[in-house]
Amino acid sequence: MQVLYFAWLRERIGIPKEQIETNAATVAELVEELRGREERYALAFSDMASVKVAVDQELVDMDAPLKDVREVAFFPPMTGG
Amino acid sequence: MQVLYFAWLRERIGIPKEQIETNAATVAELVEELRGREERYALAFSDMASVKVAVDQELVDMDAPLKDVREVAFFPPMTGG
Amino acid sequence: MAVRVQADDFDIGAEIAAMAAGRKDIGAIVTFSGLVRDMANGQPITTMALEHYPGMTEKALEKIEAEANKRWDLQASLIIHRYGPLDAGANIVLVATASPHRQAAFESAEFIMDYLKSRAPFWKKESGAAGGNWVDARDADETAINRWDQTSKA
Amino acid sequence: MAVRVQADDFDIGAEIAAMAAGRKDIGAIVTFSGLVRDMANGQPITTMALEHYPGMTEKALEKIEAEANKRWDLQASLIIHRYGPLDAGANIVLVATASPHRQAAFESAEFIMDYLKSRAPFWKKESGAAGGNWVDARDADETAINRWDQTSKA
Repeated sequence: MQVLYFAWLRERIGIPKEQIETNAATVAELVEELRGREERYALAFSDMASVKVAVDQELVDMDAPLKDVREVAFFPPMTGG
Repeated sequence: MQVLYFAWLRERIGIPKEQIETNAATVAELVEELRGREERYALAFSDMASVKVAVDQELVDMDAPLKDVREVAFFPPMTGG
Repeated sequence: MAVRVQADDFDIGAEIAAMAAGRKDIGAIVTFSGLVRDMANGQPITTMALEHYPGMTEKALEKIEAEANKRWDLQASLIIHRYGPLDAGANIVLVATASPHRQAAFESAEFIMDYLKSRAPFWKKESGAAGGNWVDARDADETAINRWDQTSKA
Repeated sequence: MAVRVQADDFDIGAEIAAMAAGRKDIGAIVTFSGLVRDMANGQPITTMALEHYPGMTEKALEKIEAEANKRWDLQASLIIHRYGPLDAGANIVLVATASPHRQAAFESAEFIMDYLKSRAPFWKKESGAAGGNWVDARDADETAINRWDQTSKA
Protein backbone atom coordinates (compact mmCIF):
# COMPACT_ATOMS: atom_id res chain seq x y z
CA MET A 1 0.00 0.00 0.00
CA GLN A 2 1.03 3.60 -0.54
CA VAL A 3 1.95 5.47 2.66
CA LEU A 4 2.12 9.30 2.61
CA TYR A 5 3.62 11.74 5.09
CA PHE A 6 2.86 15.45 5.32
CA ALA A 7 4.28 18.55 7.01
CA TRP A 8 6.70 17.82 9.87
CA LEU A 9 6.04 14.08 9.64
CA ARG A 10 7.34 14.26 6.07
CA GLU A 11 10.34 16.26 7.22
CA ARG A 12 11.20 13.91 10.10
CA ILE A 13 10.81 10.76 8.04
CA GLY A 14 12.58 12.42 5.11
CA ILE A 15 10.32 11.24 2.29
CA PRO A 16 6.85 12.29 1.11
CA LYS A 17 5.66 8.75 0.39
CA GLU A 18 6.66 5.13 0.07
CA GLN A 19 5.25 1.76 -0.98
CA ILE A 20 4.91 -0.57 2.02
CA GLU A 21 4.01 -4.28 2.12
CA THR A 22 2.62 -5.08 5.54
CA ASN A 23 0.53 -7.60 7.41
CA ALA A 24 -0.60 -4.98 9.90
CA ALA A 25 -4.34 -5.34 10.48
CA THR A 26 -4.87 -1.80 11.74
CA VAL A 27 -3.31 1.64 11.44
CA ALA A 28 -2.02 1.30 15.02
CA GLU A 29 -0.22 -1.94 14.09
CA LEU A 30 1.31 -0.23 11.05
CA VAL A 31 2.57 2.61 13.24
CA GLU A 32 4.18 0.05 15.62
CA GLU A 33 5.85 -1.65 12.66
CA LEU A 34 7.20 1.67 11.32
CA ARG A 35 8.43 2.74 14.76
CA GLY A 36 10.49 -0.45 14.94
CA ARG A 37 12.15 0.22 11.60
CA GLU A 38 14.38 3.21 12.17
CA GLU A 39 14.97 6.10 14.55
CA ARG A 40 13.43 8.67 12.16
CA TYR A 41 10.11 6.79 12.21
CA ALA A 42 10.27 6.38 16.00
CA LEU A 43 10.82 10.15 16.27
CA ALA A 44 8.02 11.01 13.85
CA PHE A 45 5.55 8.78 15.72
CA SER A 46 6.76 9.63 19.26
CA ASP A 47 3.74 11.77 20.14
CA MET A 48 0.65 10.19 18.65
CA ALA A 49 -1.57 12.93 20.16
CA SER A 50 -0.33 15.18 17.36
CA VAL A 51 -0.60 12.68 14.54
CA LYS A 52 -3.73 12.24 12.43
CA VAL A 53 -4.34 9.53 9.87
CA ALA A 54 -6.41 9.21 6.71
CA VAL A 55 -7.18 5.91 5.02
CA ASP A 56 -8.04 6.17 1.33
CA GLN A 57 -8.34 9.94 1.87
CA GLU A 58 -10.86 9.76 4.72
CA LEU A 59 -9.95 10.75 8.28
CA VAL A 60 -10.07 7.70 10.57
CA ASP A 61 -9.03 6.63 14.07
CA MET A 62 -5.79 4.77 14.76
CA ASP A 63 -7.68 1.49 15.25
CA ALA A 64 -9.07 1.59 11.68
CA PRO A 65 -8.58 -1.66 9.73
CA LEU A 66 -6.18 -1.79 6.76
CA LYS A 67 -7.86 -4.57 4.78
CA ASP A 68 -8.14 -3.61 1.06
CA VAL A 69 -6.71 -0.17 1.76
CA ARG A 70 -4.74 1.46 -1.07
CA GLU A 71 -3.49 4.63 0.62
CA VAL A 72 -2.63 5.60 4.20
CA ALA A 73 -1.55 9.15 5.07
CA PHE A 74 -0.05 10.46 8.30
CA PHE A 75 0.00 14.16 9.16
CA PRO A 76 -0.23 16.70 11.99
CA PRO A 77 -3.58 18.28 12.93
CA MET A 78 -4.76 20.30 9.95
CA THR A 79 -4.45 24.08 9.78
CA GLY A 80 -6.45 25.17 6.74
CA GLY A 81 -8.21 28.43 6.08
CA MET B 1 -39.15 74.17 13.61
CA GLN B 2 -38.66 72.04 10.54
CA VAL B 3 -40.86 68.92 10.40
CA LEU B 4 -39.98 66.11 7.97
CA TYR B 5 -42.01 63.13 6.76
CA PHE B 6 -40.64 60.01 5.11
CA ALA B 7 -41.94 57.00 3.18
CA TRP B 8 -45.72 56.43 3.51
CA LEU B 9 -46.03 59.25 6.06
CA ARG B 10 -44.71 61.60 3.40
CA GLU B 11 -47.15 60.14 0.86
CA ARG B 12 -50.17 60.40 3.16
CA ILE B 13 -49.40 63.93 4.30
CA GLY B 14 -48.47 64.89 0.76
CA ILE B 15 -45.31 66.92 1.49
CA PRO B 16 -41.76 65.94 2.47
CA LYS B 17 -41.35 68.77 4.98
CA GLU B 18 -42.81 71.95 6.38
CA GLN B 19 -41.99 74.77 8.79
CA ILE B 20 -44.21 74.63 11.88
CA GLU B 21 -44.58 77.13 14.71
CA THR B 22 -45.88 75.33 17.76
CA ASN B 23 -46.15 75.58 21.51
CA ALA B 24 -46.19 71.78 21.88
CA ALA B 25 -43.88 70.77 24.73
CA THR B 26 -43.36 67.18 23.53
CA VAL B 27 -43.46 65.17 20.33
CA ALA B 28 -46.75 63.59 21.47
CA GLU B 29 -48.31 67.04 21.84
CA LEU B 30 -47.10 67.99 18.37
CA VAL B 31 -48.68 64.83 16.93
CA GLU B 32 -52.00 65.73 18.63
CA GLU B 33 -51.83 69.23 17.15
CA LEU B 34 -51.13 67.88 13.64
CA ARG B 35 -53.92 65.32 13.91
CA GLY B 36 -56.37 68.11 14.64
CA ARG B 37 -55.34 70.08 11.57
CA GLU B 38 -56.55 68.03 8.62
CA GLU B 39 -57.73 64.55 7.69
CA ARG B 40 -54.42 63.67 5.94
CA TYR B 41 -52.51 64.23 9.19
CA ALA B 42 -55.10 62.26 11.19
CA LEU B 43 -54.71 59.39 8.70
CA ALA B 44 -50.89 59.50 8.76
CA PHE B 45 -50.84 59.44 12.55
CA SER B 46 -53.71 56.97 13.03
CA ASP B 47 -51.51 54.05 14.07
CA MET B 48 -48.69 55.36 16.23
CA ALA B 49 -47.30 51.81 16.72
CA SER B 50 -45.88 52.13 13.20
CA VAL B 51 -44.57 55.67 13.50
CA LYS B 52 -41.05 56.48 14.68
CA VAL B 53 -39.70 59.91 15.45
CA ALA B 54 -36.28 61.53 15.38
CA VAL B 55 -35.49 64.85 17.04
CA ASP B 56 -32.48 66.68 15.60
CA GLN B 57 -31.61 63.42 13.78
CA GLU B 58 -31.60 61.20 16.88
CA LEU B 59 -34.25 58.53 17.45
CA VAL B 60 -36.37 59.42 20.49
CA ASP B 61 -39.60 58.37 22.20
CA MET B 62 -42.91 60.17 21.62
CA ASP B 63 -42.67 61.88 25.01
CA ALA B 64 -39.38 63.60 24.09
CA PRO B 65 -39.36 67.37 24.80
CA LEU B 66 -39.29 69.86 21.92
CA LYS B 67 -37.52 72.74 23.67
CA ASP B 68 -34.75 74.21 21.43
CA VAL B 69 -35.37 71.53 18.80
CA ARG B 70 -34.62 72.52 15.19
CA GLU B 71 -35.80 69.41 13.32
CA VAL B 72 -38.42 66.73 13.96
CA ALA B 73 -38.85 63.79 11.58
CA PHE B 74 -41.66 61.24 11.42
CA PHE B 75 -41.27 57.95 9.57
CA PRO B 76 -42.22 54.25 9.57
CA PRO B 77 -39.94 51.66 11.19
CA MET B 78 -36.67 51.64 9.25
CA THR B 79 -35.84 48.97 6.68
CA GLY B 80 -32.20 49.47 5.78
CA GLY B 81 -29.65 46.96 4.57
CA MET C 1 -13.41 53.52 9.13
CA ALA C 2 -15.56 54.84 6.35
CA VAL C 3 -19.24 55.39 5.62
CA ARG C 4 -20.66 56.32 2.21
CA VAL C 5 -24.27 57.00 1.28
CA GLN C 6 -24.59 57.22 -2.48
CA ALA C 7 -26.86 56.72 -5.49
CA ASP C 8 -24.03 55.16 -7.51
CA ASP C 9 -23.16 51.49 -7.61
CA PHE C 10 -20.00 50.19 -5.92
CA ASP C 11 -17.27 47.74 -6.93
CA ILE C 12 -16.78 45.15 -4.19
CA GLY C 13 -13.43 43.92 -5.51
CA ALA C 14 -12.05 47.46 -5.68
CA GLU C 15 -13.29 48.25 -2.17
CA ILE C 16 -11.67 45.15 -0.67
CA ALA C 17 -8.44 45.83 -2.56
CA ALA C 18 -8.40 49.40 -1.24
CA MET C 19 -9.00 48.13 2.29
CA ALA C 20 -6.03 45.75 2.16
CA ALA C 21 -3.73 47.92 0.01
CA GLY C 22 -0.20 48.33 1.33
CA ARG C 23 -0.76 46.37 4.51
CA LYS C 24 0.23 42.87 5.54
CA ASP C 25 -1.23 42.68 9.02
CA ILE C 26 -4.81 41.79 8.05
CA GLY C 27 -5.76 38.18 8.65
CA ALA C 28 -9.41 38.18 7.63
CA ILE C 29 -11.79 40.29 5.56
CA VAL C 30 -15.52 39.64 5.62
CA THR C 31 -17.89 41.31 3.19
CA PHE C 32 -21.65 41.35 3.09
CA SER C 33 -23.44 42.57 0.01
CA GLY C 34 -27.19 42.97 -0.14
CA LEU C 35 -29.02 42.91 -3.46
CA VAL C 36 -32.50 43.74 -4.75
CA ARG C 37 -34.43 40.49 -5.16
CA ASP C 38 -36.85 40.05 -8.04
CA MET C 39 -39.54 38.53 -5.82
CA ALA C 40 -41.16 39.73 -2.59
CA ASN C 41 -43.97 37.89 -0.82
CA GLY C 42 -44.55 35.87 -3.96
CA GLN C 43 -44.93 38.97 -6.16
CA PRO C 44 -42.47 39.84 -8.94
CA ILE C 45 -40.49 43.02 -8.30
CA THR C 46 -38.90 45.11 -11.04
CA THR C 47 -37.53 48.06 -9.05
CA MET C 48 -37.02 49.18 -5.50
CA ALA C 49 -37.02 52.84 -4.50
CA LEU C 50 -34.77 53.47 -1.52
CA GLU C 51 -35.62 56.61 0.40
CA HIS C 52 -33.41 57.88 3.21
CA TYR C 53 -32.99 60.79 5.61
CA PRO C 54 -29.90 62.74 4.45
CA GLY C 55 -27.87 63.86 7.42
CA MET C 56 -29.35 61.42 9.90
CA THR C 57 -28.39 58.46 7.69
CA GLU C 58 -24.68 59.30 7.77
CA LYS C 59 -24.82 59.87 11.53
CA ALA C 60 -26.61 56.56 12.13
CA LEU C 61 -24.15 54.61 9.99
CA GLU C 62 -21.15 56.26 11.66
CA LYS C 63 -22.57 55.43 15.06
CA ILE C 64 -23.10 51.78 14.13
CA GLU C 65 -19.61 51.54 12.64
CA ALA C 66 -18.03 53.19 15.70
CA GLU C 67 -19.84 50.77 18.01
CA ALA C 68 -18.56 47.80 15.97
CA ASN C 69 -15.01 49.15 16.20
CA LYS C 70 -15.41 49.54 19.95
CA ARG C 71 -16.61 45.97 20.39
CA TRP C 72 -14.18 44.19 18.09
CA ASP C 73 -10.50 44.49 17.20
CA LEU C 74 -10.94 45.79 13.65
CA GLN C 75 -8.18 46.99 11.33
CA ALA C 76 -10.63 48.53 8.87
CA SER C 77 -14.35 48.82 8.29
CA LEU C 78 -16.56 50.12 5.52
CA ILE C 79 -20.26 50.71 5.04
CA ILE C 80 -21.65 51.75 1.65
CA HIS C 81 -25.41 52.15 1.33
CA ARG C 82 -27.16 53.17 -1.86
CA TYR C 83 -30.39 55.15 -2.25
CA GLY C 84 -32.68 56.01 -5.13
CA PRO C 85 -34.32 53.72 -7.69
CA LEU C 86 -32.63 50.31 -7.96
CA ASP C 87 -33.44 47.52 -10.42
CA ALA C 88 -33.85 43.89 -9.37
CA GLY C 89 -30.38 42.34 -9.13
CA ALA C 90 -28.73 45.65 -8.20
CA ASN C 91 -26.45 46.14 -5.19
CA ILE C 92 -28.02 47.86 -2.17
CA VAL C 93 -25.43 47.72 0.56
CA LEU C 94 -21.84 46.68 1.19
CA VAL C 95 -20.36 46.07 4.61
CA ALA C 96 -16.71 45.04 4.93
CA THR C 97 -14.66 44.42 8.05
CA ALA C 98 -10.99 43.49 8.44
CA SER C 99 -9.37 41.99 11.51
CA PRO C 100 -6.41 39.84 12.53
CA HIS C 101 -8.96 37.15 13.46
CA ARG C 102 -11.84 35.61 11.53
CA GLN C 103 -14.33 35.60 14.38
CA ALA C 104 -14.05 39.35 14.91
CA ALA C 105 -14.46 40.01 11.18
CA PHE C 106 -17.56 37.80 10.94
CA GLU C 107 -19.24 39.01 14.11
CA SER C 108 -18.68 42.70 13.46
CA ALA C 109 -20.06 42.43 9.90
CA GLU C 110 -23.17 40.68 11.24
CA PHE C 111 -23.52 43.26 13.99
CA ILE C 112 -23.34 46.13 11.50
CA MET C 113 -25.92 44.48 9.21
CA ASP C 114 -28.30 43.78 12.10
CA TYR C 115 -28.21 47.41 13.18
CA LEU C 116 -28.43 48.73 9.62
CA LYS C 117 -31.66 46.81 9.12
CA SER C 118 -33.61 48.58 11.83
CA ARG C 119 -31.55 51.56 13.00
CA ALA C 120 -30.50 53.28 9.78
CA PRO C 121 -33.17 55.61 8.33
CA PHE C 122 -33.88 53.87 5.03
CA TRP C 123 -37.26 52.88 3.63
CA LYS C 124 -37.90 50.60 0.68
CA LYS C 125 -40.73 50.77 -1.78
CA GLU C 126 -40.96 47.76 -4.05
CA SER C 127 -42.63 48.12 -7.43
CA GLY C 128 -43.82 45.47 -9.85
CA ALA C 129 -46.78 44.79 -12.12
CA ALA C 130 -48.97 44.71 -8.98
CA GLY C 131 -48.05 48.32 -8.09
CA GLY C 132 -45.92 49.82 -5.36
CA ASN C 133 -45.61 48.63 -1.78
CA TRP C 134 -43.64 49.94 1.17
CA VAL C 135 -41.61 47.12 2.73
CA ASP C 136 -42.69 46.48 6.32
CA ALA C 137 -40.08 46.22 9.04
CA ARG C 138 -39.70 42.59 10.10
CA ASP C 139 -40.04 41.54 13.73
CA ALA C 140 -37.10 39.22 13.07
CA ASP C 141 -34.89 42.21 12.28
CA GLU C 142 -35.79 43.87 15.56
CA THR C 143 -35.17 40.58 17.37
CA ALA C 144 -31.79 40.14 15.66
CA ILE C 145 -30.53 43.21 17.48
CA ASN C 146 -31.28 41.72 20.88
CA ARG C 147 -28.63 39.05 20.51
CA TRP C 148 -25.98 41.76 20.74
CA ASP C 149 -27.30 42.39 24.27
CA GLN C 150 -29.26 45.24 25.75
CA THR C 151 -26.31 47.45 26.65
CA SER C 152 -25.54 48.53 23.07
CA LYS C 153 -25.77 52.22 22.33
CA ALA C 154 -25.64 51.86 18.55
CA MET D 1 -21.35 24.88 -5.84
CA ALA D 2 -17.67 25.02 -6.66
CA VAL D 3 -14.38 24.10 -5.04
CA ARG D 4 -10.97 25.11 -6.39
CA VAL D 5 -7.54 24.23 -4.99
CA GLN D 6 -4.90 26.26 -6.77
CA ALA D 7 -1.47 27.88 -6.53
CA ASP D 8 -2.69 31.00 -8.36
CA ASP D 9 -4.20 34.05 -6.72
CA PHE D 10 -7.92 34.81 -7.07
CA ASP D 11 -9.93 37.97 -7.79
CA ILE D 12 -12.65 38.39 -5.18
CA GLY D 13 -14.62 40.97 -7.19
CA ALA D 14 -14.63 38.75 -10.28
CA GLU D 15 -15.70 35.71 -8.26
CA ILE D 16 -18.63 37.56 -6.66
CA ALA D 17 -19.64 39.00 -10.03
CA ALA D 18 -19.60 35.52 -11.57
CA MET D 19 -21.69 34.20 -8.68
CA ALA D 20 -24.40 36.83 -9.17
CA ALA D 21 -24.19 37.07 -12.98
CA GLY D 22 -27.51 36.85 -14.80
CA ARG D 23 -29.60 36.27 -11.69
CA LYS D 24 -31.86 38.54 -9.70
CA ASP D 25 -33.01 36.22 -6.96
CA ILE D 26 -29.98 36.57 -4.66
CA GLY D 27 -30.58 38.69 -1.57
CA ALA D 28 -27.24 38.37 0.21
CA ILE D 29 -23.66 37.43 -0.59
CA VAL D 30 -21.12 36.94 2.18
CA THR D 31 -17.43 36.54 1.45
CA PHE D 32 -14.58 35.62 3.73
CA SER D 33 -11.02 36.10 2.61
CA GLY D 34 -8.07 34.93 4.64
CA LEU D 35 -4.64 36.53 4.18
CA VAL D 36 -1.07 35.78 5.24
CA ARG D 37 -0.23 38.02 8.21
CA ASP D 38 3.26 39.46 8.58
CA MET D 39 3.45 38.57 12.28
CA ALA D 40 2.93 35.29 14.13
CA ASN D 41 3.42 34.88 17.88
CA GLY D 42 5.31 38.17 17.95
CA GLN D 43 7.74 37.06 15.22
CA PRO D 44 7.90 38.73 11.78
CA ILE D 45 6.86 36.44 8.93
CA THR D 46 7.92 36.92 5.33
CA THR D 47 6.42 33.84 3.66
CA MET D 48 4.09 30.98 4.40
CA ALA D 49 4.40 27.62 2.69
CA LEU D 50 1.04 25.92 2.35
CA GLU D 51 1.25 22.17 1.93
CA HIS D 52 -1.81 20.06 1.17
CA TYR D 53 -2.91 16.54 0.29
CA PRO D 54 -3.93 16.54 -3.37
CA GLY D 55 -7.02 14.41 -3.85
CA MET D 56 -8.09 14.39 -0.24
CA THR D 57 -8.17 18.20 -0.14
CA GLU D 58 -10.73 18.46 -2.93
CA LYS D 59 -12.85 15.72 -1.33
CA ALA D 60 -12.73 17.39 2.08
CA LEU D 61 -13.70 20.80 0.67
CA GLU D 62 -16.54 19.31 -1.39
CA LYS D 63 -17.84 17.51 1.69
CA ILE D 64 -17.78 20.70 3.76
CA GLU D 65 -19.48 22.67 0.99
CA ALA D 66 -22.15 19.97 0.51
CA GLU D 67 -22.88 19.94 4.24
CA ALA D 68 -23.30 23.75 4.23
CA ASN D 69 -25.70 23.49 1.30
CA LYS D 70 -27.68 20.84 3.15
CA ARG D 71 -27.98 22.95 6.28
CA TRP D 72 -28.77 26.32 4.70
CA ASP D 73 -30.84 27.56 1.78
CA LEU D 74 -27.96 28.61 -0.48
CA GLN D 75 -28.22 29.80 -4.07
CA ALA D 76 -24.49 29.51 -4.69
CA SER D 77 -21.32 28.70 -2.80
CA LEU D 78 -17.63 28.82 -3.58
CA ILE D 79 -14.45 27.72 -1.83
CA ILE D 80 -11.04 28.64 -3.28
CA HIS D 81 -7.97 27.57 -1.30
CA ARG D 82 -4.42 28.29 -2.40
CA TYR D 83 -1.31 26.20 -1.77
CA GLY D 84 2.42 26.71 -2.27
CA PRO D 85 4.65 29.57 -1.10
CA LEU D 86 2.70 32.73 -0.24
CA ASP D 87 4.12 36.12 0.76
CA ALA D 88 2.85 38.12 3.72
CA GLY D 89 -0.24 40.02 2.61
CA ALA D 90 -1.22 37.39 0.02
CA ASN D 91 -4.64 35.79 -0.22
CA ILE D 92 -4.93 32.26 1.21
CA VAL D 93 -8.59 31.37 1.00
CA LEU D 94 -11.90 32.70 -0.30
CA VAL D 95 -15.29 31.46 0.81
CA ALA D 96 -18.43 32.98 -0.69
CA THR D 97 -22.05 32.08 -0.08
CA ALA D 98 -25.25 33.47 -1.61
CA SER D 99 -28.75 33.17 -0.21
CA PRO D 100 -32.11 34.93 -0.27
CA HIS D 101 -31.50 35.76 3.41
CA ARG D 102 -28.57 37.36 5.19
CA GLN D 103 -28.52 35.01 8.17
CA ALA D 104 -28.10 31.92 5.99
CA ALA D 105 -25.30 33.57 4.01
CA PHE D 106 -23.42 34.59 7.17
CA GLU D 107 -23.86 31.33 9.05
CA SER D 108 -22.93 29.08 6.15
CA ALA D 109 -19.75 31.07 5.43
CA GLU D 110 -18.74 30.81 9.10
CA PHE D 111 -19.55 27.12 9.12
CA ILE D 112 -17.39 26.49 6.05
CA MET D 113 -14.48 28.47 7.54
CA ASP D 114 -14.72 26.65 10.87
CA TYR D 115 -14.54 23.27 9.16
CA LEU D 116 -11.81 24.37 6.73
CA LYS D 117 -9.60 25.30 9.67
CA SER D 118 -9.42 21.82 11.15
CA ARG D 119 -10.92 19.39 8.62
CA ALA D 120 -9.23 20.30 5.35
CA PRO D 121 -5.76 18.75 4.90
CA PHE D 122 -3.62 21.88 4.78
CA TRP D 123 -0.49 22.60 6.80
CA LYS D 124 1.23 25.94 7.14
CA LYS D 125 4.92 26.59 7.60
CA GLU D 126 5.74 30.17 8.45
CA SER D 127 9.18 31.51 7.62
CA GLY D 128 10.90 34.68 8.78
CA ALA D 129 14.34 35.79 9.93
CA ALA D 130 13.96 33.39 12.88
CA GLY D 131 13.65 30.37 10.56
CA GLY D 132 10.73 28.13 9.66
CA ASN D 133 7.97 26.95 11.95
CA TRP D 134 4.98 24.68 11.36
CA VAL D 135 1.81 26.37 12.57
CA ASP D 136 0.19 24.42 15.39
CA ALA D 137 -3.50 23.63 15.25
CA ARG D 138 -5.35 25.82 17.73
CA ASP D 139 -7.64 24.35 20.36
CA ALA D 140 -9.98 27.25 19.61
CA ASP D 141 -10.36 26.03 16.03
CA GLU D 142 -11.34 22.56 17.19
CA THR D 143 -13.76 24.11 19.70
CA ALA D 144 -15.29 26.33 17.00
CA ILE D 145 -16.60 23.25 15.26
CA ASN D 146 -18.56 22.13 18.30
CA ARG D 147 -20.97 25.03 18.07
CA TRP D 148 -22.39 23.53 14.88
CA ASP D 149 -23.46 20.59 17.07
CA GLN D 150 -22.21 17.06 17.32
CA THR D 151 -24.38 15.57 14.59
CA SER D 152 -22.43 17.08 11.69
CA LYS D 153 -20.78 14.69 9.26
CA ALA D 154 -18.66 17.31 7.51
